Amino acid sequence: MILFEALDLGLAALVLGVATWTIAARRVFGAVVGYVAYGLLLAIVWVRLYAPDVALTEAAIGGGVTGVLLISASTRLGRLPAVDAPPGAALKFGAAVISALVASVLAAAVIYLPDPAPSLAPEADAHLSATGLGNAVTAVLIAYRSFDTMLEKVVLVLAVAGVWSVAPDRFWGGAPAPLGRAVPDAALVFLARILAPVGAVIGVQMFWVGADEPGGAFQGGAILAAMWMLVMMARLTDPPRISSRWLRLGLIAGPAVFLLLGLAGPVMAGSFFAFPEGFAKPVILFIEAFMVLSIAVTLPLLVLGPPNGEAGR
Amino acid sequence: MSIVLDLFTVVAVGAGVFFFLAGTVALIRFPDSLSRLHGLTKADNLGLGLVVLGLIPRAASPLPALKLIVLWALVQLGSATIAQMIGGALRRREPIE
Amino acid sequence: MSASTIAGFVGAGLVGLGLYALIVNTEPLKKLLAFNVIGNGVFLVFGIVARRGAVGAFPFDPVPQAMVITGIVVAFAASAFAVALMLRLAEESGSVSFDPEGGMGVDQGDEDA
Amino acid sequence: MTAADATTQGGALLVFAILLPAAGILASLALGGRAAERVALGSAPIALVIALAVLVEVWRAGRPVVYVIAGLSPPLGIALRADGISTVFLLTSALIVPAAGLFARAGFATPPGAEDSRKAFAFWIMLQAISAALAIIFVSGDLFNLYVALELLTFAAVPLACVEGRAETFAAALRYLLFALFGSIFYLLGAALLYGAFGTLDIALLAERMRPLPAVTAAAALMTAGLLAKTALFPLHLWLPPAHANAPAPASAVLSGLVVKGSFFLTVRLWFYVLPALPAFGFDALLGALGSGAVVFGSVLALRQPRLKLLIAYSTIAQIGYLFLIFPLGSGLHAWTSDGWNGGLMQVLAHAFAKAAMFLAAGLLYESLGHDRIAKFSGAARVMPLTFLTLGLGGLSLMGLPPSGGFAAKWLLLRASVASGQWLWAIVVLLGGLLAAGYVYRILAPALSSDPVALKAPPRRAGEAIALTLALVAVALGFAPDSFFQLLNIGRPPLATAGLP
Repeated sequence: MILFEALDLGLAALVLGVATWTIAARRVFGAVVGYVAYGLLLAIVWVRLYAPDVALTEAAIGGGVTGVLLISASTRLGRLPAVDAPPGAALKFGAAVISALVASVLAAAVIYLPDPAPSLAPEADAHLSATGLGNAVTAVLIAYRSFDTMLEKVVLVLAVAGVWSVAPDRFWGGAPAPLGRAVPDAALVFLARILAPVGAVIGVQMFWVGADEPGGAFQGGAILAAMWMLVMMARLTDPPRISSRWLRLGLIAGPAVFLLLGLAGPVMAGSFFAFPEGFAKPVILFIEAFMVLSIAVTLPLLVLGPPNGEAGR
Repeated sequence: MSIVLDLFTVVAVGAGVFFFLAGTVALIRFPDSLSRLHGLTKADNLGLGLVVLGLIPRAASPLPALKLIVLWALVQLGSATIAQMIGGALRRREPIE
Repeated sequence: MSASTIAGFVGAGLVGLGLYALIVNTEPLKKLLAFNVIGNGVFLVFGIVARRGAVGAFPFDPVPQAMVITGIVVAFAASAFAVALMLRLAEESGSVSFDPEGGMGVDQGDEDA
Repeated sequence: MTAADATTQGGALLVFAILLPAAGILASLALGGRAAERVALGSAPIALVIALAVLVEVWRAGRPVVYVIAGLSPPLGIALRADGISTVFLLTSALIVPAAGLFARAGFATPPGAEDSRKAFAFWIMLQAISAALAIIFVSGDLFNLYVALELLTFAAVPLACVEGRAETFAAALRYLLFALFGSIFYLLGAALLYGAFGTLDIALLAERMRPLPAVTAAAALMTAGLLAKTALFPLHLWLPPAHANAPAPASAVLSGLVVKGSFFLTVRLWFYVLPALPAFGFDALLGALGSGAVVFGSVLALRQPRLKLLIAYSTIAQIGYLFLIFPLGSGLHAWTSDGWNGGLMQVLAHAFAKAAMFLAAGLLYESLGHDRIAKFSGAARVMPLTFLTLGLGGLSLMGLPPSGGFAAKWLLLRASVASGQWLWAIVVLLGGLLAAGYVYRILAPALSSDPVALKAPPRRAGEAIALTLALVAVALGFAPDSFFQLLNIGRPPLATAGLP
């Protein structure tokens, strides 16, 4: 136990240390690289908190996909001059006081949370058999709080629309700029050829086992997304035109299927977003399959950014 | 039998951790990027191989053991590619994308 | 100290660090990093709440964990939109400033802000 | 409160109110800009009918309408609840969004021959997303579900602020986005603490289980700070003027009239519905003081703006300030409490209509004159009488002169502050009215001169009619009957006491 405690303390110090380094780093690129490493460390913290589903999500999305997004942004923004004046000592002092205050109030609030803690774990488990699932986290996402998840998928596709909406008018309908350089590294091309099919299998498998074990639509979709981005980085394929009908259908498939089956709830099971008794699991997996597709399409589109006319040059 | 296996795990994982440590020392202490890369990749690959080897006897059934081996192969593939790319970038003296 | 108490300090520390960086940094991408660090701290608080909800055979309360998964995905979408805005702003103006009245060379009127 | 956990008659309407615009977003995304316009405008009458039906249902039942999603009661599931204020706000949104949409048809149509264009795609999708987000905010009973709605609102509002695609709109949008993200993440942090303390995020259950704990005080402070940043309450208002003033007129109308009210609505939900049993340590007075600061600061800056849209944007900061007087004046179990409550909510409604009308009028002026510099308005009122009538009627409500919704609101707030002996708020209300008179006079006075004016284009009659209608609604609110205020009080917690010792 002492060993675990020491490990937890060391991990905590490491996470806070890397976070501080990220924030203090002078160059943006360095800060971003620090942030990616920090995302992986956080995934370990999640494992220690008995949250394997979150750990997978954090590693794939928080560390991985966000990392690609921020690194490509920093290489494109890094050379621009900063125009805003650096903050004065008074502002820095004020910010330090406020931040320290917020952190200590928060730490105190967490430590003095009531004991024994309230929990929905037994209740979530009691309803688990009705869903046919074995993973309670997946059950919360897709069944108990399905309304949240459906709306959150709408938020995601709306974010894509938001990203596209900042495009210059003349490039509307075209493709976003390719990821990576014009002549990719031969090693990267090799990696993409080998890894992409393997990764695709792993992504689908992660969604499939997510019904009963750690994993699920988000994590599986994120891995598929990463594979698509890898293939684009190796220039084996280029970003799609945003006017493509197929692309748009793939984008909305997840939330649309979710919404329609939610609307069919009263017919199937007597209430919106309810699943038919004894037949819940196939319906859930059907919805999740479309969600995997939509997540795999959405995440790379968010990284690619708006169409900018560089494609085909 | 189980004591032998336990001992094997302890030795193999311990050796693996040692090589990881060595790789990290190389990353921090070596003078230029190429030798850092060299030290890191060599030592870490060996370290990971030893850790995976040590963990295989702990697997309850063949499937998790197989997963460990697949994991090892994937990491090898990834690190080899990245090392190659970093090396290429260093030779071109370009900032790494 | 249990893992969740330690994680509580980490979460609080990350929120504090991120808040400081959000106020003090002028570079937009660093502000975005700061926002993400705050977000990680917030998610950790959810994680601690989930872990504290361990009852009997259940090692965690799944409800807050599911909320974190939703939160991580939304935070990523927010980052992506912010990056798209920054890149477009840089293209249009040659610099990235938070001050809509300054440094743009566009006649905005002489308002006070 | 357990009775609130069962689906009531008409509960399904709440699901439809949310899913209609949500489905609209998805369909528009798949089909492109031209279809998006049709979907947005075509679904608006349906949304209006749903909002009216919810209102009738709540009025008839005399208590909140509830829908338990998937039949799974909170705490494990999510319940939607519409009370009096939900219905009135839902109806307000169902009126102002289509008004802005109809006004925008001229500027955001897809060019002939094309199926899709950037501006049309962005505008019509974001407009529907604002409807969806506000519908959730007004009827959801779950704090995490409301977080998702807040993010939906952010992702809809920020692109609207920069839909013109100029550098300064991107800068304004970026600042807006960062404030909004800061706001949501602090809101979420508070929600995490509340879940940790009580094991639920359902508003009714939280109110039942509420007791003073360190985590609750921290959560209240964090969530309030986050929501204030999103509502642009002084001193967290910095993002609002550039974002609202640089957006196209119909977008500004929705952003200023409705979007900032979404986070204000949640602040009210938090303090009056979730936390009424929490000793507030002067939180209500602090919010009132910040609101007062906003009234004075916003009005003074509005007086100094050279451009009409900026003036209107700063006036929004001032008028938001009044809303926060609801916390000191609308809480407790006093004879004056209901005056404060009714006044604060009436101010939300009056400002929503008046401000939307004024931003649309400013847009018309910009179209016809080619600028919105107040100093060069000389004589414009003679050639665009309806537009200036709109500005005048909207201004009437901002000043709080009878007859107008603004007058009703400020009169009620004034009465509450006098009855409660909290004179400071009364002074603020009066001073704010005086300053508002000053900036409205600044707009109208030069325009009424008889100087000759050259118009670039004659004003759009349809646009003028829409703006004027909204201004007339703001005026008509001043004649709201007693039953209207009874409606506002349906489902209001018996102990709406943000400051009870």
